[in-house]
Amino acid sequence: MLPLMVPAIITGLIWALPGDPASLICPPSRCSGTQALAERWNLDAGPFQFFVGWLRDALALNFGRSWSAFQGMDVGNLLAEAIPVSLMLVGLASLWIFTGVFGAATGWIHRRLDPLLQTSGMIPVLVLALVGAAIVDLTYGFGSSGQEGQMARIIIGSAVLGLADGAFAGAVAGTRGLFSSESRQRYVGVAILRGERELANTLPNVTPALVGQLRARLLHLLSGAVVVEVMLKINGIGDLLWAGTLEQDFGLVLGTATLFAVGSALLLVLQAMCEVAVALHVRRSPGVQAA
Amino acid sequence: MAWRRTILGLSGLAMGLLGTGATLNYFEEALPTTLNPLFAETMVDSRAQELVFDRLWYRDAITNELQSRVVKTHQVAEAGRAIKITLKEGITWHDGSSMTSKDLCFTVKSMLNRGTPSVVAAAYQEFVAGCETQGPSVALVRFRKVLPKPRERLGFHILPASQFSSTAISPDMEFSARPTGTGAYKGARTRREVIFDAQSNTHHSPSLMQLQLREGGDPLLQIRTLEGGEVQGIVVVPPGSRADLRASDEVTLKSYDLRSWWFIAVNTKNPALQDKRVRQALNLLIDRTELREYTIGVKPGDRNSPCEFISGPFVSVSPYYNRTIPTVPTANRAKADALLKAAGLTRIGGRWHLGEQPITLKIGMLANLNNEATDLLEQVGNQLGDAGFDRQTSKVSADEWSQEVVSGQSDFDLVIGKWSFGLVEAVGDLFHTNGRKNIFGYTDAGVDEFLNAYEDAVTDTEQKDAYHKLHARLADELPYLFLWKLDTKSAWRTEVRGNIITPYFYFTEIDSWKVVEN
Amino acid sequence: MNRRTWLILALGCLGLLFSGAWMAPEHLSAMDLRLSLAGPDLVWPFGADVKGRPLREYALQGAEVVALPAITAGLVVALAGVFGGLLRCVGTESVDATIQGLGEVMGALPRMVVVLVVALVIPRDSRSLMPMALAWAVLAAPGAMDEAASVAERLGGSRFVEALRAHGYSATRIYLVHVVGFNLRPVVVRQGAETLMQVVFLEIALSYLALMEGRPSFTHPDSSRSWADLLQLGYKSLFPSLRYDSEHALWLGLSLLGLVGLMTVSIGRMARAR
Amino acid sequence: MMRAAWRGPALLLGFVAGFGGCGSPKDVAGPRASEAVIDAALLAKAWPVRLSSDAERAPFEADPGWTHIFERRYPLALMEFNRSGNAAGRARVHQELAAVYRQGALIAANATHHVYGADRAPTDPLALQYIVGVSRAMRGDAAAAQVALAEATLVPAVAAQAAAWSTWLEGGHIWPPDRAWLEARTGPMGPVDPTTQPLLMAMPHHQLEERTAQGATVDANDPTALLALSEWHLAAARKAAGKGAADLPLLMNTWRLPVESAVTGSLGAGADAWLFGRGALCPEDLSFLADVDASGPGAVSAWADRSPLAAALAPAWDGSKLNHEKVLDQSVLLMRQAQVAMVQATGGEAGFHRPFALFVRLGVLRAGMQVADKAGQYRDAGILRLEALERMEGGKGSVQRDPAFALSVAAWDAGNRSPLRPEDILHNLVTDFPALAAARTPLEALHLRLNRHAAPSTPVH
Repeated sequence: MLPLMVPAIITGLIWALPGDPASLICPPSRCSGTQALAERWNLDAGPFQFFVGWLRDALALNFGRSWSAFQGMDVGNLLAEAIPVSLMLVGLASLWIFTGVFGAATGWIHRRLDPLLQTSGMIPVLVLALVGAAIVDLTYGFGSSGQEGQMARIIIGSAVLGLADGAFAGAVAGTRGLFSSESRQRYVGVAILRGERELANTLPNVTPALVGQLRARLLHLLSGAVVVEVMLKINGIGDLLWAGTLEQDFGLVLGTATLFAVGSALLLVLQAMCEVAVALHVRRSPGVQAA
Repeated sequence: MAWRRTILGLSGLAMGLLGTGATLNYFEEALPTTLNPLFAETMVDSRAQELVFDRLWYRDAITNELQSRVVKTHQVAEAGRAIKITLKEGITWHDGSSMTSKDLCFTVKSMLNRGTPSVVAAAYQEFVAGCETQGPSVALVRFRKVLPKPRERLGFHILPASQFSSTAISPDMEFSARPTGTGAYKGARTRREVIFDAQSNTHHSPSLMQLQLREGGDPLLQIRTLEGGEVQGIVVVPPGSRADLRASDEVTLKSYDLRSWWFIAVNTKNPALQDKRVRQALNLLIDRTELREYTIGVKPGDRNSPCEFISGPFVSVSPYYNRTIPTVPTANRAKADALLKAAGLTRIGGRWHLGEQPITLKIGMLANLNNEATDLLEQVGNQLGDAGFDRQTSKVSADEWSQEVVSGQSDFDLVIGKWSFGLVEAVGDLFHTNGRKNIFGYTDAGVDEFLNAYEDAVTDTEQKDAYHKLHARLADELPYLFLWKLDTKSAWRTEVRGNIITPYFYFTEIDSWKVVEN
Repeated sequence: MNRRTWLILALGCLGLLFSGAWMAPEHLSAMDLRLSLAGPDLVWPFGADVKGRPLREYALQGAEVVALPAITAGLVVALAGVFGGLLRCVGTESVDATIQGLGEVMGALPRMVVVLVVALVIPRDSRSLMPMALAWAVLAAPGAMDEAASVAERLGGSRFVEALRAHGYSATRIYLVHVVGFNLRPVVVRQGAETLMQVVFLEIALSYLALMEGRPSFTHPDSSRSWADLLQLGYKSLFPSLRYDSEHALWLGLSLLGLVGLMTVSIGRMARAR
Repeated sequence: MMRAAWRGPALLLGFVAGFGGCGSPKDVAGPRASEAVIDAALLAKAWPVRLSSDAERAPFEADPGWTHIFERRYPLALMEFNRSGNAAGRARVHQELAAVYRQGALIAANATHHVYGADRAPTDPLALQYIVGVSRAMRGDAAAAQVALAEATLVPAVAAQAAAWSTWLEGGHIWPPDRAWLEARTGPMGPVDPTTQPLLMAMPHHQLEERTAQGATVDANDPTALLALSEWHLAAARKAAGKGAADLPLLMNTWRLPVESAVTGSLGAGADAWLFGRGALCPEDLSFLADVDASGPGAVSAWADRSPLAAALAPAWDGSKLNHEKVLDQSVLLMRQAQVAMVQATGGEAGFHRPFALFVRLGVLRAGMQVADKAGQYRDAGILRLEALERMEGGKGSVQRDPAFALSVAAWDAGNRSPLRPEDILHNLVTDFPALAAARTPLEALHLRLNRHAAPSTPVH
């Protein structure tokens, strides 16, 4: 439902705002009349027709054009350029999460480090992003918005996203908590007495909770990506959404916000699929080799 | 035509492979809002569009000769009510197709089409009647009246018919971001920059392979980036940074002839500001000398100050400027107080009141002006605050400026801004009751009368007289508090050669620009 | 350090923040170009900005901008946490499910964008951090409720309440003293303190963005300054190539952030379980 | 910068305060070691290099009048020279003022020719043809001048003046007309006394009615007044200079009206008083520039071994064409070479080195401009002309500003029907030279007329 609700709410917003929506596309100081614009954009026949029209086009992957922020540019193209960037940013940042999960599950990250991780995790993403932005701007100067600068921004941004707001620390603590509580279960002790490995026994049972946690953390990264992209001027979806909102470019906001909604919906679906897969796996009650 | 296009394409490719050209990076005040010349709204737009399109006729930046890169011959026809234009052959659009008379007539018809909501086009609709093609390279442009010098009036950019489905052109088309022109460069707007790639053509031979336009941001960072050589130019250098650059051997400051003046527009619909005596008092409460020193860094008595006070809507060198109207360089609190009292305002506890209500002025300023005059908004607020007015100050973003302020929909009481002009200094749009850029919907029969007199004048002296009277009227009525004109300077590194800057349009002579190693 | 020391630290930081907010001038002092970027030795105690105005006023105005909204947001989140914990103790599964669903939706929304929408909806004249802080708190609330609920769960949830009832404790004492006071307190107070800090940093980030993009401030009138102005003025001093002697502004900005961090930690430690 | 200048006496402080005004050490961009553009011995003849030695500079530092000359504050300079009785100084002041007003006359002539001649409108007052006639005469088109003057003789208000000019032109006299004759046209300016300034004619000289129903009033000023002023100052300069008066035709050669013929020759003794603070670096440079005017661009090769400016231009001249971009490079390189030479001469950097060296750069640019003009490279000459103007405004306070040159650029622009830049130049100078308001009137009229026919445009932000 989310992917449908979001554009519907935004459409409502367009009509809720004061003034003629078409004048957002071309203000009176530049345009001597906006009737033709209103007709072309379905803005002349009320919110429902506009919403239906937009949805029909969106299903055909036609997201229309930017109204003001990047006037005339195809929103589909903007999204196509932004998606890989955001994926790279969130992907690189999620490596920190996975490392945390893996390190905590296998015990590679020692418990003694937890206080340190907790404290470092308190640093908000905003602060790290500010520092990162200053470093990139002053290191790359004019080139900071070129390809090289963008790559530097993505790498620094992913580190910021992965470490700040307790993303990494949370992953470690959360995973450790799950495993330790599961390890206290009687069957685990019995299994260990039978010479079986602890992880092989606990993993199938904690996986659903672990996947749930992971989804929440990825969602957190996705949401945090907006801050990082905006502060570090990374050409991702979050930055597009920010620019669109800032300039009331609903042509752009509709596309990007819907994409965000689709992203979080997809994560839910993924989680469900993982849980089903684990359930099937457990039902097959895999044999465990005796030592 | 095909073989010619092939040759041109190959030569363009060769230029790229041989790397004969260089890339020029420069900082602009902002990114252009559009690359479609019909919807230019800022000077940044005009400068960027000059790279992508050819104007039908233009003036040489050095000799001021009226020239055209696209017109082969012309002939006044129909007893001065039309001009027959023969276009040069072999000129191609950036997509490789040939420019023909069809394109010229398409441009004219687009400007005349009411479905094209362009303020720029509206100015041409007043004297252009139509266009008729007479063969692939001949077009007859008709006028509504006899024009003594038709070529000088036809300075519009030519648009490609093939890029549009109808003559109704709107600003939201892809053309605004990735236009096709016949200019020296093909422009493409991206999220954080505009890239201009050189286009080999029969009438353009640019030396620079690519131009990269980016938003400047913090002036200090711009200056240091320029000194560091990471960028070759800054189009507008704030006065405060000029001394540093002037002393540098690596950078050259260049004059950019642009007639810009700064103002504080007054909301005459505000009950407290309706009375012109209150506006006159505000005018006397603004200490321009102090403002100029604190925000632009001009010390009193500086010789050759880049900033000169004005008393009306023209720069002081303009023939339209009425020199009998004095400027108000310093504040006169006593006279201002007398005016405010005469207007019925009362001072209670040091604050001015209208009836029982204390007066609070909402003051706005176009945010990017802060780069040229740092803290101007705050300093104006301080001066009015010291004089006994409560105030709320707020910067205005560029989009809010376009959406609300210029279109007369803002709720400010005072708005600080800047207008820029070229040779033509028509101010009707700013002050006429029906003006398109009448910030607070100001209306005054006397002002309208003088503006109409300017439009209806038979001779240029009558036009001048009308504007002199308008100046006097506005200096008395004060819908604007006129501040100053501020010279514009660009800074380019010395390795950039042949960089002739055309007044107002800037990049008209871009073909001669090149980058060489010092 | 014992909890008393943390309490004193927390109260001290809060006292500084609020007294700063209370003393903040409505407008900055007049410019004095002779004191441009003067250090603390010339303009006591923190030095001056590029126009010779004391940075002390920046610090005070910044405190005024964040103090009340940040504390309010913290309280809202703490109360939400209490509510979540109590609900778990009451043991109403339908409400639990609703809160979880709410959490899902809130989590899916990019916080910064929601905050920005709120910022844009507010009329220019009533521009303040408070609505954004409340929006931030609402977005953070489900997480706090969830965490508090899991604490209550570990406590035994409704079984724990039943047990205490069996001991003859009154409902008020069970819920307010035992559940909230003894068990939920550490987590909800920490959550509240963290939100307080996040709101301060949210303000700094939004103001910094507005400064960088030459836009009007989202969080306060343009006549007053935020702590972001101090950072923006000061960070240039980190780079010698800029030849900009504003390190005193940077130090002041960072010290203020440190103060907020210390306040958060000390509030959290002050409320930790025995 | 102030520290650097400290070594020098008051005059240098004057220079620095005047040209720099930036007040921080980094404002003195130190000289860069660069390859020699011209022979060092040749450059040693240039006044900026010679006068970098304290001993050579002493006479100029002794009289504050020279500080004002350097800053082109003529009334103050004249006052100081009167106080010190410095005749050479007084002669210099009057010679430069003569150049200023001659260029002012040329601006008026060019603008008037275009607005009321070429772009004449049927509604223009007929009496304006008198001004057009005088303007055309100054521009060197006697025949066209006579046509306009003939029309003007039909208007009583200007008939006598028009007839007088017409008769003088018919007489085949050598330009310029005699000062007394000019004063008879414009009114008395007082006896020629080098210690004083002339009386000015009230403006506007004429107020004429347009031939329309409304009959708007057109202000018109007679360029004759500016030519008369120039001649008065020239006479004062002759009187003050004594034997040095023989140098005046050569010094005025650059500033002559198109109708006046070029002169050649060389400066006599005491040339420094004429050259100090000028783009011509030594007497040979003046002779070279005069030779360019008289015999054409080939003079570059002929003078390359004697004139520093010719030597600097030689690499840019291929015998038929001047490479203007090379000239731009040479101007910078020679300036740097001069700075290095000055450091060697004084044993260290001083605040006055850069403003002195800027004259070297201006000299090369202006000489290049003159050569390009003579070589028929009108546009290239324009590029060099505008570059020289731009560089002249170098330091804050513009001590390098040379009003006569700035006005010559304005006159050139007016000749090109371009009013914006000339308006700015005149606006900056008219407070120092009130009589130049006479040139402003036709320039503004040209602006109004061009504006009326220009492509429409709207205000933008």
